Amino acid sequence: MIKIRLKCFSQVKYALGTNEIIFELEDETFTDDLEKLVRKKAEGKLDNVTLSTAVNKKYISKNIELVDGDEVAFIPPVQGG
Amino acid sequence: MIKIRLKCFSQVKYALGTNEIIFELEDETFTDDLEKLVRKKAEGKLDNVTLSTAVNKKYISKNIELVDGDEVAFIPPVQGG
Amino acid sequence: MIKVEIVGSSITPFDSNDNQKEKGAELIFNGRVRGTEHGKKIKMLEYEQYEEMAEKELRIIAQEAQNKFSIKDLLCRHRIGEVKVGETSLHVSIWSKHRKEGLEAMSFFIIELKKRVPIWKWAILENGEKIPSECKHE
Amino acid sequence: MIKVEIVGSSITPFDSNDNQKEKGAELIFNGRVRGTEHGKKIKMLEYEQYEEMAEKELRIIAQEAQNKFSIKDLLCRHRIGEVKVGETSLHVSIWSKHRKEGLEAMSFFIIELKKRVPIWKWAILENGEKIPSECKHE
Repeated sequence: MIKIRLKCFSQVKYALGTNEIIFELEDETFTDDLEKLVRKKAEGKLDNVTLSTAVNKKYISKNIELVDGDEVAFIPPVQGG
Repeated sequence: MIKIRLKCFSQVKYALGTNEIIFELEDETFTDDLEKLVRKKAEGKLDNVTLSTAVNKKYISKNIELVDGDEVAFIPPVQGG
Repeated sequence: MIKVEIVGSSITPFDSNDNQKEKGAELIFNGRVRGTEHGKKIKMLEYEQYEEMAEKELRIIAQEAQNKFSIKDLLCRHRIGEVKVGETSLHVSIWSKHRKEGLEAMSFFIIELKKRVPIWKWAILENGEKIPSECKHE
Repeated sequence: MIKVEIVGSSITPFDSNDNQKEKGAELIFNGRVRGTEHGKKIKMLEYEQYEEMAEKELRIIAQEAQNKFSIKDLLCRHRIGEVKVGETSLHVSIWSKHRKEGLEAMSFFIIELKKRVPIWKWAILENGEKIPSECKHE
């Protein structure tokens, strides 16, 4: 089992109603698996939202395997400026 | 006869050593004629200088006939900013 | 020099003085909160950030701008938290020898910031309700 | 609003306040005198203008920029006379709804200014000599 900290921002936060969720996941869980889980939890509220993935505060563009202690965020379109 | 006020700036002023010259010219003098006169007066010092023409403080792009009382400037490359 | 800061209160502009006498062009951008978001009247915006990551991304982009356009300095302050209508949320100051590279760097920096820096806007409506800015509220 | 001024002493920047709350982007350019002109060390520049025509041309260009890029305000102060190294000779402030049109208008305005506004630089060298800035001095 691995423990993953999910950080929630903007529409993800709004959809899930929380800043942060701790997941206990099976070994060999990949970022895409977690994204699917998160989208399911949002009950359709994220269906039209494009999400980028950050692992440990760095954008990643591939589907990678998560390791115990990782911090993950699915990043909705940013709006700085 | 027509009286023309020539205003001199930058390299034209430097070449002719003055701010202003009053010319008494024959009727039917055109801007190009006056430019030739000015370049001659400069004794070669304006040979490599491109000059635009302004009549009464407005750029003109054609060779026009001067009328009595006109103010003319041959404008070397500008350097504002 | 590169300096990026995420600040929680009113942005103080960077000092506008050329001490080195060789940076001929200074370009300053101030982005302010407008009175409407997507057609809705708002009282203020609340900017949310992904802490640490937002500043890190800003710094990466500033570095890219400096390498790409050979500007001398890029200074940036981005505000988070509540920002009232009319107040500055983004302040960028770019120093370069000539204006051209400064303008190009400014354009690049803001475009990339708006693509990549994990900062989001929440609209605080006139009735006090708070919603993610892009989110269509049922 | 358009405002252009040719000034004979230190340039005071325009006020940086959004009273209308709808002009989200402010872009400011400060052009300063660098310590060298065409490789020669200088003490200062002296800016010469064609009186009346310089201001008229500035206004024409500002108007063109406003029509072309739908910016809200363009404010410009250009200094003439002696300007010491490090001091501002050109100050432009552009207000627009979004940054994009502001950046394009700024670029256009300065390019056209440098092509058309009858203002010239004289270099005051360190020995006190005064020569037209582009002119190779024999």
